[in-house]
Amino acid sequence: MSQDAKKRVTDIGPPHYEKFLPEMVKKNYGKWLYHEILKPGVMVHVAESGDKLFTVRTGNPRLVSIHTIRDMCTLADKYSNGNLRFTSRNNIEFLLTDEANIDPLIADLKAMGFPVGGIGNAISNIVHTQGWVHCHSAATDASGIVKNVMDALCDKFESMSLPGKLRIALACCLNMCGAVHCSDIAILGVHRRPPRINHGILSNICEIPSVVASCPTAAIRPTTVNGKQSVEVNEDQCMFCANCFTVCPAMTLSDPLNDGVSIWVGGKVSNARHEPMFSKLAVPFIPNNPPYWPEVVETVSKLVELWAANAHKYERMGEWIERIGWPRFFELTGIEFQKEHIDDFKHAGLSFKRSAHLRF
Amino acid sequence: MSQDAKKRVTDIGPPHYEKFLPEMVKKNYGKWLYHEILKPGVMVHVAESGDKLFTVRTGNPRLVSIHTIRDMCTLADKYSNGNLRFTSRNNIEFLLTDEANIDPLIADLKAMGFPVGGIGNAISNIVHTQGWVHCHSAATDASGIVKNVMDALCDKFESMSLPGKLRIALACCLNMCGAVHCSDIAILGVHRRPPRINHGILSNICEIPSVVASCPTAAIRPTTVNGKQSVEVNEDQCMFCANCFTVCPAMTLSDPLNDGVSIWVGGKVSNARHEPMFSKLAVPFIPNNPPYWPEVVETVSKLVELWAANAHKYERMGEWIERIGWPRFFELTGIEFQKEHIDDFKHAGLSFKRSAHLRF
Amino acid sequence: MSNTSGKTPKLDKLDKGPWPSFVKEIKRAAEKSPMSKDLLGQLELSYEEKIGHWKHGGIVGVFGYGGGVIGRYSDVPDKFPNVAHFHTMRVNMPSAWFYSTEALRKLCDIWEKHGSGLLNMHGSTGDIIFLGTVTDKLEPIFAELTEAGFDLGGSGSDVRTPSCCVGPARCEWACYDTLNLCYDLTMHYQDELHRPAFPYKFKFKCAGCPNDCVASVARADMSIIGTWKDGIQIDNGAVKEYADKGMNIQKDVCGNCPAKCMEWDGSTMAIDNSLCRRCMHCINVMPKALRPGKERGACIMIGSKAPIVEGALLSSVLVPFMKMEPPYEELKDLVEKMHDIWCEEGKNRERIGEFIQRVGLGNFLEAIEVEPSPYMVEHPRDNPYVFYEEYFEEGDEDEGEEEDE
Amino acid sequence: MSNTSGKTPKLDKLDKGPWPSFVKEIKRAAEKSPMSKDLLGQLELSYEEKIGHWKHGGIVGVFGYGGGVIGRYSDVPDKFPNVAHFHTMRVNMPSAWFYSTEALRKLCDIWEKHGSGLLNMHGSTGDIIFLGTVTDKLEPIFAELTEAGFDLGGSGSDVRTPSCCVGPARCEWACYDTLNLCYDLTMHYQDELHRPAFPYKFKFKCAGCPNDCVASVARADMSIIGTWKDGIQIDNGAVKEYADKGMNIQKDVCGNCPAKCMEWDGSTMAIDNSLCRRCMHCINVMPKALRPGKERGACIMIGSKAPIVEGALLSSVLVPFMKMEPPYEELKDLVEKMHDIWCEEGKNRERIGEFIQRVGLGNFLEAIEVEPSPYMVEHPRDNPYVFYEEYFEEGDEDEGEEEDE
Ligand code: SRM
Ligand code: SRM
Ligand code: SRM
Ligand code: SRM
Ligand code: SF4
Ligand code: SF4
Ligand code: SF4
Ligand code: SF4
Ligand code: SF4
Ligand code: SF4
Ligand code: SF4
Ligand code: SF4
Repeated sequence: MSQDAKKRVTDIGPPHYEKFLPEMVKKNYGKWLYHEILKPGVMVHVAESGDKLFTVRTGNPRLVSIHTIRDMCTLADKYSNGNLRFTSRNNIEFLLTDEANIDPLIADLKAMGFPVGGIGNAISNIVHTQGWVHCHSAATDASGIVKNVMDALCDKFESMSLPGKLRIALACCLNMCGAVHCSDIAILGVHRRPPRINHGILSNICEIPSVVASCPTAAIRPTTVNGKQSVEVNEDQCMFCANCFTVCPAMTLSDPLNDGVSIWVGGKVSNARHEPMFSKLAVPFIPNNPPYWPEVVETVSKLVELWAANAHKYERMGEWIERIGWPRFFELTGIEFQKEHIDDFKHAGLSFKRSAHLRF
Repeated sequence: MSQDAKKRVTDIGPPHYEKFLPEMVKKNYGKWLYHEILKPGVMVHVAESGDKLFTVRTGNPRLVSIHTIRDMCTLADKYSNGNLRFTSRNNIEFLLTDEANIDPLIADLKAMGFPVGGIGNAISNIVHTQGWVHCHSAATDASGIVKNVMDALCDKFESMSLPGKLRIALACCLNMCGAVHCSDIAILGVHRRPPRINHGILSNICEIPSVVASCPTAAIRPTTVNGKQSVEVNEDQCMFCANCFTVCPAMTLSDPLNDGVSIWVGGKVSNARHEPMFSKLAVPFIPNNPPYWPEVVETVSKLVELWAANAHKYERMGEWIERIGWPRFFELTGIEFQKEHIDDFKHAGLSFKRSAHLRF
Repeated sequence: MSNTSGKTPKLDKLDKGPWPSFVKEIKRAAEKSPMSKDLLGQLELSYEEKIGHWKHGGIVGVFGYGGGVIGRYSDVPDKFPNVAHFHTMRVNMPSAWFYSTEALRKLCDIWEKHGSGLLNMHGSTGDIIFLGTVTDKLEPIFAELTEAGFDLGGSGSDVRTPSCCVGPARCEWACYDTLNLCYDLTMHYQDELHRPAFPYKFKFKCAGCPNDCVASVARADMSIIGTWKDGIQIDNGAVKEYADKGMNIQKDVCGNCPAKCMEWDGSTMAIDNSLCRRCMHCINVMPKALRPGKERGACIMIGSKAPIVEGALLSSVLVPFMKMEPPYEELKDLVEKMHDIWCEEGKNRERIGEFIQRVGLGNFLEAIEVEPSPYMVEHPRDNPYVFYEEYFEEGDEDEGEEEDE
Repeated sequence: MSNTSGKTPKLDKLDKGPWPSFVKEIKRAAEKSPMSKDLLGQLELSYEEKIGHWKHGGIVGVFGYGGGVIGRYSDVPDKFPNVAHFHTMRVNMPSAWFYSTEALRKLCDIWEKHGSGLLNMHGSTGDIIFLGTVTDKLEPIFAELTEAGFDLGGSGSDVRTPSCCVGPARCEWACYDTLNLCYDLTMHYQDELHRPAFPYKFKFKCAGCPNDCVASVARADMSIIGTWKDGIQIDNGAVKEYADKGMNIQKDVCGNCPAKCMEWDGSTMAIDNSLCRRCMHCINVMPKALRPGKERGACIMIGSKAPIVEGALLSSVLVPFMKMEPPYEELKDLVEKMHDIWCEEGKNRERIGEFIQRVGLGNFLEAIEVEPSPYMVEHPRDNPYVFYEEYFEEGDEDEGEEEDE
């Protein structure tokens, strides 16, 4: 045992990245001159040395089996000197030194059912989260919606017909494990029913004071139910943040009748042209409708199409809406503007229209 | 007595404005075509009928004696058919039908010591308040500072050499009876010493619970001093809003050693080009230095000059600063950026620089 | 060290200079008014000591009115007995501050007889401020004022004196009759103006166009700002004239358009009115060539105020476009509903803008029966904390109908 | 109605379509892994019932580490016993997600042996997510991982796995070495990463330029964004080439410049670099002609996070420009001071961005000994509620020296 303990190494951190850099990258590290997009999913980076590195990008469901990873390795061994990388949006990139390998690689990928694209003015992969596959908090499934939406938008991944980049993200609950709060289009799982309380076990498994303190709107009060200490929720004050559930498993928000998603638009992260922006509420609620979630797919597709048809070149979703104004956005999309769209949280007043700049 | 009571009329409201409209105004009411500025302080409005109405605008200290008002009436009788009006910034306007009267009127006004100007790209009158002349809350005098600043800037009232309009306002305390929160340059009287409490009388003249409740930062607590009920203030939590004083005269904020003014910039009200903007803190504190307040005059003059020298045509102070950025503003003005400039009130986080849009 | 000698060396220094001097004015009044003389003395004391010398507040007024007078007492009445009382009266000015010399002289006479002979033309809310009188004189002044056709303005928790820009009286851009609306509202709310019964003050300001020459967006609980719905009227001949006279139309006009919706090809100006923000800039710069459209009315905005104590607010859009014609019933109905809910549920000293933020704009709209509109917001919410108001319960009819809980 | 038959009619529908299918992946893994088979079954149940079937949390981990494993248990273990335990392990990825096929295959082998054979490439924070194993396997997996040169990433209230964009490895715009900094920080904070001791999580993300290809400004407690201080490098010949090839330089480049600081006269491009906001747009559009300047480094921003529970935050500028060279001491000193004060005074579950807003940025700066700078704000305060910290008292030396009270 003491021998075992001695062998046990910790805190070694990840492997040093240099081990995994392609030779051409090592040689031209920090000395790239410019790049050009050659066709959908394919670009070349030219170094000061004149070296050319070709990138082929393919879609990836993110939730993958080791078998598929091994398949990708086989392709990398065949075409890209045993190197590949993943992108910050979970696409896979093959880094080729030989231009002649591009088309055969693409052919192999397509044969395996993997689309090539996502570069330039395209829709890239949807940043998303666990959903019903792994998380206890999920108000919807992540992978399922992503699959349906990407099926519908795949041609826009495989081409470069859009005015600019379009980034979609999905999070399965308000914790927003991803980029939902700053995406061109965001799909957000939401609960709509106040926590149902398991009075029988609450006081055994949760500390009542911390449950009470967890609620940002002070909707939770201590109470006694059937002689047991528990809590009660003032339902009018509940905004479904699920913070109480995070603190106490006896406060369940998940509910098949009332869970679903909301749709958000106009966020961005890059500093290009416009400063980063938060996403804003477009559709307050769409019920969960697996396996196809047709209403979600339809809404997202429509938003993409309207933007594609109306935005100026380079204009991200949020920049486009800022130019035409929200009244026109709601008119064009046919989405009904409702009470839910009006902010009533901490900084609500700053989101009111505080000028007579009106577009009729 | 009952006869007296019968005669007593109430709720008659102000006189109907039509009684006071010049004949030419009545005739062309709502039928003006365009206007032109003829020279500093003089403009003409042309009606559909072809009628021309000439306006001559003169400065006004706002705090005036009936004798001066009567003098103005004499001029109005002489030159403008017995009509005159005041503007929303307390200037006086003579409405002339005869162009030939313009210069004689101006000559008379100047002889009386009244400058003509304030129209077009000029500095207009300073919107201001009571100060030590009448208000119990004042942290500074209003009329005195205004007089000094306008003395220094009078040439910019009497000419049209500026990039755009420049609106200055002054308020003698944080109640801001005026346009201080939305002015190109604002001078604001501030207290800097926490309320000094008259424990001897407090409980006689104030309700302790409402005093405690009046404080937005909860700095006030009930206490007993020398056997009398009173309150105490946690000085670290005081932000000098004087709301406690408004509620309770025994909480004095005025203090000769610590009162003075702060200077604010970049606000506007009109919707022209840029939406309305709040004024932002430029100089956190300048002590009261009557009768000349030289540091205030110097600061304001410098701000005006920098703006005049650097702004594009039509660019208001706030638009100019938005273009060059606040770092450059502080660099150009030589004002030291301090802790006080950083917001720490309710929406503070939204005033942080939340992008990498940097101007070096 | 304190000054009761009649000497005012500090203030004397402000007697000269190019800008007309308030000291000169006080001195002029002081020639006849002992009150103004003592005001000068007390002010000199303030200049010496760097502190004001007025006691806190004091409630005085005319019979039957709750507002219109601000009580003021010296804290050094022994030194300056003539300003022991120094109350102001707020006299409701006529719309857009037009006067005949006759009326002005009448006011001066009243004030010479009963007051300090000093006034503010005008106060920040717009009133004529009669600066300094004693309690006993309030009723006589009021009697003579009403005799002369004038009445008091507001103070305290009431409708405050409404004000308006010069509008159609002398401005080519007025999109509605600001003077008429201002007068109409003032008359309609006489009771509310004179007898404070609200949680706090309520101000109306009427601006004829988005230039907002009465600063309504910053200083009125209800800001009524003229605007138009159709396109800007363009006289291309006149545009050309401006160009010929040397105006750089591309840079000065189009280049400053916040909507970037103007095209100038050197001879014709085209505006995409669906993008135009009605900001007025192009019209301001070329008044002969461009004019607001023909379908005119006003945008109704609510809630602005100074910072005490939750921070300053700007007004925000409530109704993006309303026709503005007498008797202004739509507007008055709206105001009534707003006042009702605010009086019922507003806290003491809570302005309506603060009230709306506390209860939520959505809830407020429901109470006043106005439909939510995207015009009301700069953008929809960016946080996910939606108070969904309904949910299904097990066994609901087909689980297809939502229950209001 | 519930499905334990092995039939998955709903999920089967997502087996096809142009986008690669996660269902196909689960099925592929299920061929060998009973765990993946039960995952499929339980997921089908969720699709039927429209609700997840995982119990709340569960603390499991490897010996000596406080993070890196997320415990997960089925709430229907009777139906799907193979996912009764279904923990994930977060494996720290290499900088910028570069792999050799050898390393990847090694990871697959480990995961085939001990886990479900399913993974996320990658998690939202950047880790390799090993999706689904049982408590007993954690130690063996960890042993084999370290053997292969890998280690766990963060979870819980610790430093989370830092991530970076592809940067100098394959991007011409990298203003510093993102891969190196990311690796360096990860190694430097191994202890903080593996042993949660903070009030809450702390994330680093490193982007090589303001395009921010790792979304650092939105998702990192410390966002390190490359930028430059001097002027943009212009190759006017290349600009001309773009123009000749049909690019509308005026409209597409200058017209979209947020600073309006570019002039193009048809043959030469001039940029007023004192106004340029380093937004990247012009460089993005003309990569052959324009390049970031030569004086390169990074802007250090702090505080972004998702909304729970005070609303989402974007990072804001702390240090507008810092040279970024190993060993990054200036940066590490800064981080240490930040962590010290946050650990001392932060509340439980309070991210550093929330902490700063609670105590005030000014006070926070004092604590970490950084001078206030206008670069830190979009604009100075617009409310008058200044906490002036000092005042004079009577009798102070000449009344000229301020007292700290
Ligand atoms: C590979 C990747 C970095 C990585 O380390 O993995 C990357 C690589 C490049 N980015 Fe990026 N970006 C990558 C994620 C991002 C992100 C982050 C995200 O999407 O979550 C952003 C911020 C998105 C946002 O604002 O919401 C991002 C905003 C940009 C922009 C700014 C676009 C804009 O107009 O707002 C550019 C410039 C451009 O495309 O002209 C850019 C440009 C580029 C260039 C051209 C840089 C270069 O010279 O090599 C690279 C190829 C562009 C392309 O994909 O079209 N990259 N890029 C990421 C690919 C993700 C993917 O698979 O799609
Ligand atoms: C007389 C007055 C209205 C009244 O009922 O009393 C008035 C009258 C005119 N204003 Fe005004 N404005 C008047 C106060 C204002 C205010 C309110 C204030 O200053 O408190 C504003 C908003 C200021 C702000 O944004 O902070 C105001 C913003 C404008 C603007 C927009 C200027 C801008 O670029 O932001 C214009 C357009 C212009 O000047 O080109 C304008 C234009 C005009 C025109 C040209 C309108 C017209 O066609 O007759 C008038 C003469 C302009 C001038 O003075 O240069 N008026 N104008 C006010 C004169 C005040 C004074 O004595 O100086
Ligand atoms: C006389 C006048 C200043 C002037 O010299 O012109 C004035 C004077 C006072 N104002 Fe005011 N306000 C005056 C216009 C304003 C304005 C401007 C406006 O109406 O356009 C504002 C900003 C807009 C607004 O309403 O928010 C204003 C915002 C305040 C406030 C802050 C209210 C708030 O909600 O933030 C207070 C404090 C309070 O109400 O407790 C206040 C309180 C006061 C008091 C009553 C002092 C007090 O603490 O009780 C002042 C009496 C001074 C005196 O001794 O005469 N005064 N006050 C203005 C009224 C004259 C008139 O009727 O024409
Ligand atoms: C696995 C992952 C989602 C994914 O599918 O990729 C994830 C999964 C969870 N996140 Fe997350 N977060 C993940 C990246 C994020 C990100 C994105 C990022 O790091 O760039 C965010 C937004 C950025 C941020 O940090 O704010 C994020 C914001 C949250 C929050 C909200 C934190 C906040 O301060 O607002 C919570 C709630 C909490 O901490 O209590 C949370 C909590 C959780 C928990 C632990 C659920 C919980 O309530 O305790 C989830 C476990 C799911 C599971 O069963 O495996 N997760 N989480 C991501 C980590 C994978 C990885 O290590 O690579
Ligand atoms: S977004 Fe919510 S449900 Fe989805 S993985 Fe994160 S914590 Fe879990
Ligand atoms: S979900 Fe959020 S708002 Fe609702 S009770 Fe729980 S903690 Fe409170
Ligand atoms: S700003 Fe303050 S001190 Fe000045 S008049 Fe108004 S309430 Fe009085
Ligand atoms: S001045 Fe304002 S912050 Fe200070 S004690 Fe009084 S009410 Fe509180
Ligand atoms: S607000 Fe408009 S209508 Fe009224 S005076 Fe000013 S410019 Fe004319
Ligand atoms: S009114 Fe303003 S937004 Fe409309 S066209 Fe003119 S300048 Fe542009
Ligand atoms: S952030 Fe900048 S340096 Fe990094 S990959 Fe994106 S464009 Fe290149
Ligand atoms: S980087 Fe951005 S701000 Fe700077 S010149 Fe280019 S487009 Fe303009």
